Amino acid sequence: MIYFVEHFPVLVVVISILSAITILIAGWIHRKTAWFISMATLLGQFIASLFILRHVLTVGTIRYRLGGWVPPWGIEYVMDALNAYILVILLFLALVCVIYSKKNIEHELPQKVVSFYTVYQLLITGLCGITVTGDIFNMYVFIEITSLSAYTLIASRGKIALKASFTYLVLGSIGACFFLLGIGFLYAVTGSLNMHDLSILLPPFYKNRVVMAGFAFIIVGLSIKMALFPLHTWLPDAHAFAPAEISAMLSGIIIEVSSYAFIRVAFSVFTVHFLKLLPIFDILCWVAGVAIIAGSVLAITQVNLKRMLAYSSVANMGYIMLAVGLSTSVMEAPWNGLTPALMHILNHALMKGCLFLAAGAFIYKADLWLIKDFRGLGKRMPYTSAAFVLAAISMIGVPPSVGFVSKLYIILAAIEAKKIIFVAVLLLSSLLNLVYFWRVIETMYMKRAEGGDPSHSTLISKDEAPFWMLAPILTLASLCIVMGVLWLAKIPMPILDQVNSLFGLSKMP
Amino acid sequence: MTEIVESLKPIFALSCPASASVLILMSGRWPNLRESWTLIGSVVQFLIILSMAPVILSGHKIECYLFTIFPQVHFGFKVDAFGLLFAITASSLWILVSIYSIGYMRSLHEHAQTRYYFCFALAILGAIGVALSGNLVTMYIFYEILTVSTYPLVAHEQSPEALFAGRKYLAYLLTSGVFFLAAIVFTYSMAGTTDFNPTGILSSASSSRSGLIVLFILFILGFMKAAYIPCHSWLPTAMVAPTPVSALLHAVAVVKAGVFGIVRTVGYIYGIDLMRELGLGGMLVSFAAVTMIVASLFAIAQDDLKKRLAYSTISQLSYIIFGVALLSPMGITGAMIHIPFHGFMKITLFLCAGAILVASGKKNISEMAGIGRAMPITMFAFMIGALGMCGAPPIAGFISKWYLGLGAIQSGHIVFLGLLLIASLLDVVYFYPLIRTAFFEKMPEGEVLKELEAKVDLYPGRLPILERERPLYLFMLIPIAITAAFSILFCLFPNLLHIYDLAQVAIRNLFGG
Amino acid sequence: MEWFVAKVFAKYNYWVFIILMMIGLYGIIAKNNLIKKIIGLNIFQTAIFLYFISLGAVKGGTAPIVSEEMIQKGYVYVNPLPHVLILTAIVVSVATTAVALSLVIRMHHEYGSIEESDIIEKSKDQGMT
Amino acid sequence: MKESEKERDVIIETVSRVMVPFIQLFALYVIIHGTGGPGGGFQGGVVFASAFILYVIAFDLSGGRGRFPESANTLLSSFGLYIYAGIGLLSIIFTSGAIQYLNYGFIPFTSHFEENRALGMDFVEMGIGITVMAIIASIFFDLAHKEEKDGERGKEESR
Repeated sequence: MIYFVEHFPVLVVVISILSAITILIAGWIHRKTAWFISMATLLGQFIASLFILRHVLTVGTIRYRLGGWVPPWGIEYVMDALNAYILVILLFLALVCVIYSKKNIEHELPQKVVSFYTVYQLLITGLCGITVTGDIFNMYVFIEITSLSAYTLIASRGKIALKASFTYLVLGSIGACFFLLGIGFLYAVTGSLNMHDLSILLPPFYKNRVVMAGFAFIIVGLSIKMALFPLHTWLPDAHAFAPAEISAMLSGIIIEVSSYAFIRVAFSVFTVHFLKLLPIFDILCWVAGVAIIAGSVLAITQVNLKRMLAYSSVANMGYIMLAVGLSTSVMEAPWNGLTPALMHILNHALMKGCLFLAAGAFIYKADLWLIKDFRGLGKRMPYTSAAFVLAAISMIGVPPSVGFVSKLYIILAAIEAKKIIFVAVLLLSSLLNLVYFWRVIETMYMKRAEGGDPSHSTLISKDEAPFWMLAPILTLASLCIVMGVLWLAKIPMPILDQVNSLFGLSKMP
Repeated sequence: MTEIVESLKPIFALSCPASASVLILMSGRWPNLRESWTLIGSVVQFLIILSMAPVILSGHKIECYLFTIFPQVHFGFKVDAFGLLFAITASSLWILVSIYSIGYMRSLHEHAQTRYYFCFALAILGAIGVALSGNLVTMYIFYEILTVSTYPLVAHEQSPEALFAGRKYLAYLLTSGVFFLAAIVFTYSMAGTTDFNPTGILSSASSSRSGLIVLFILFILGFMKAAYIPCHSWLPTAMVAPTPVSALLHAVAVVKAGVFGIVRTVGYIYGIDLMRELGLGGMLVSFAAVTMIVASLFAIAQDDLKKRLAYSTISQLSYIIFGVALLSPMGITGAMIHIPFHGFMKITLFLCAGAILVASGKKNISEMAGIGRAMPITMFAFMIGALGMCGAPPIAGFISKWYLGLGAIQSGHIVFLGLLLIASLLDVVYFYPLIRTAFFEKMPEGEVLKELEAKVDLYPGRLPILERERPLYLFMLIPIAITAAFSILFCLFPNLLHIYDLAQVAIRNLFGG
Repeated sequence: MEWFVAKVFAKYNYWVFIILMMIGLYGIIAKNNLIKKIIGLNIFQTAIFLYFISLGAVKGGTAPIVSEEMIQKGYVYVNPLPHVLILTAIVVSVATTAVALSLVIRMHHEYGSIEESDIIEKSKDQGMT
Repeated sequence: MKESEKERDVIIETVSRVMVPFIQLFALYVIIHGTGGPGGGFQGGVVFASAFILYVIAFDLSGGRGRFPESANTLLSSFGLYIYAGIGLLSIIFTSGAIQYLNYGFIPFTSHFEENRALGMDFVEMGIGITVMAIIASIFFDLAHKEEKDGERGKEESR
């Protein structure tokens, strides 16, 4: 007897792809149906993901054998605490973005509403697929589905976005090919593609050069996908010129799901023992440290808000990877193992999602792209600006916001790992964050309108974004604070503890 | 015997400004309602905080823990005598400044008043939170709330100058916040806890001597809000803020939060014994002495009244650091009671400066000739405050300086007493010219204050008295009178508002006797 | 010499795959023409496919259609799994190429050129960067 | 060039006309045999689509487009996916309660478990074949048509 919930991992993928084609057909009949179908699907998926999470926490890991084939031969979907957690985050942000896009897409891509939602659902299919699968080749396929949908979505605005999309396509394909090559090396050694099976077969070959090369290829491939610093060059343009909700998804989910893929491969296929064999994670820490500083510095130099946020994403991937890099050497609860990394994945999704959606609202209402044009925006769009400020001070790390919590945890982890230099890096980066975010806040609220004095600014009439855009922005902004308090109170911690014990990253009692 | 009393009062006290801020934001369209929320919030908060005093005075502590952040680190509040002392100071002055703000903001027709009151309430939330928090992490959270919420107040005017001041303010204080965070994290990794404990939580066993000294420097850098000398320049720049902001935040809440933090670090993180052992007291005391004297010298050179007061604040804050760094019971008593006493005196001075600005539009001391006759009550209060700063009896400043002097003797270094006296002398040097200009110089012939231009004929042969002219000034005069009165009363009855007793309880905890 | 034969010639499939891969990478990096970049990308992908296929090869192996009779006769057959994987990978590659080509067509429509340098030059006029 | 385009090449046309049905038949063969031997939905679909492409190249672009319009294309690709995903959903419905996941054998096409399973696979292969055929043709048409008519659709990719 199995629980019906155990069908959900495959259902979230199937429903999404079905809704994609349903949107295509229904969109012919009436354009407006596209949004309803998309939202209803995502709502269903989100609820399903919550059920999965509950099931995983209470009953245990779900192993779903597609077609009834036994694992080493058949494809297997595995849901444990790690991917159930990621799935919830991803579907939540996807839902928020789709609510937001009701008005925004009508405005930004009036001719392409139906195809937008179709491809959007394909994107969700790919993302869900990456998270649920327990087969490494299957993961490659889903990564490519995600990327292909992302390329088209980024390109949808035309003009300069086409170039951005093309760059992403070329680099993304190279990354995917590296990943595939890495899989090929592992397959050549073990003859298996199932992650669980690989983790059993690999240990005797840990010193094998082919395995090491395979791991290196996988790291580099996924680093391109998640825009780790020296490989980030596709990211700023892609983020800047995509429609707002796609920027939010790219920054908040797509690159983070790639980092999930990395964590999954590093800890589920290879294990902690392999990672401790080589100084891989030490190198990763250094690369991440450079990413944090370089991303922040580059963000300071930007004049375009969305590009600035994009560089900030580069820095934040640095945070996540730094936390991953520290994970094997930190055992002391509660900042042991992957806790800070997974925490920051959620936190970054919330903060960056809010920031990009707010930036999109500025573009929607006033076609404002450049930071210097934001004068008086605090009066003009008070709620959106307030949300932006909340998320921005979160990024800076003002307590008790989410950004503060993840920064605190990463710092404590770095101290325990005796890598004091990264404490300095993190603290410096919060100052750099301050520099580039405060510039925006100051322009929005404090700078006078040109030639006017502050009393003139009362003349700026309120011109707020429509409800369907405002609601998601405010939800995310308030979650930036609420989640911060919840983290401090350690309410979601059981999930992460389970992840850590799964990978042997917590102290044995 | 100390006994822990569980009580939700700290939460209630904090929820007053929190809910006031929300209500203010919601009632931005009705100014009267908005400002009454501020008043109600401040009064209720003051009463709640005052009601905690008897428990503390009987030697108990009030605790209230909400949840655990890390092992041994809780988000929660632990009220002890010293914290309560600061809380009483800040909350009592909030009431007065709220009343004053109404008069000030309305007479100047300032813009964005809702934002002003909102951020003001949030800043008070931060200050009271700092005072009541039971460990470093909780304190840090409120400390940062205080920093960020004050920014809109400093940059309130939104002129390029104000924006620059705001930027400088944030750059200094958030940088220091980063140092503070680093210090907290290292403390936690050394001591395994961040709770304040009268015997200190660090010991020479926790780390090497140099490690502890570096950590102490991190802490000091973290409390840049205390505006000690090389890192002081944000405070005079921040004087572009509206006067009530300068009064409450930059004479009481913000800067005192920094000093409060230093006292906490010295007394409750390192502990007196460890401080002595490491020789950090001597280092800190000389540091404070330099600030005391150099800041006074700077003050002499200022013509802008508020800036002069700002430098005076810098100097006076170092009295507190000085007193603590003496590591003697009397010195620390002096330091602790100087927090409320200086708060009341300095706020009187700032409020007077604001009143002068509102009434006559004058900012610079050189323009204030004869203003004492035009605004007698205001300038009388100002004189009380200034005399108090110099340490003349019967004003509060005398008492704290008395104890500081005793502390200097108790610590066995007479040279410190000399430094204290020199600094007091300098206080006289920079306050005297002001009083002379205000009272004994005549207003230049033919100059009529702008506000009274129309009415000058009503009082033939007499100098116009500005204070009579507009009812709104009453909102400003009453707080000024109250703070001035308190400045005197504190000298006569140091135990008013339980201040002296609380300091005594705190000393007994610290020195275990 | 024997060493050379054993290490280099005997593993010629790997050499071919590496050389092809490098040719593809060179095309992607060095070519200015976007279509040539796509061709480079395709060569790059094909090199990896070739590697996978050569993994499954068995000397003298037949097609992997298994029947009792043939096993009894001692036939060996190639490993079919890499083929299946590569079939999927080819699908992905086709889709990628299709998207890339359509992007290039749109860019040609927009900028009137498929030379990367021209496009960058023209997109600078649009500002925003 | 234009001359030769307009001029019809008899040999090519005739050969294509003869070849197209055979190619299509072969495609069907490949699709149906996907379960038990080499081949399958994707390969068959591509072969099927290549028949269209041959036809279009041999005769005329617009003529080919007319016989296989975009609406039909979309409908067919969706239809294929519906079959593909529908079989999966059916098996989930029928397996609920059993110990196995997503096994086609539980769908009651016939009374035999193994037959059900084979039939399920065949249906899936057919679904894939239809979708792939439609999508490949669509990609071809879209890329070929872009210059003339900048259609806004035609980039949804599916595997």
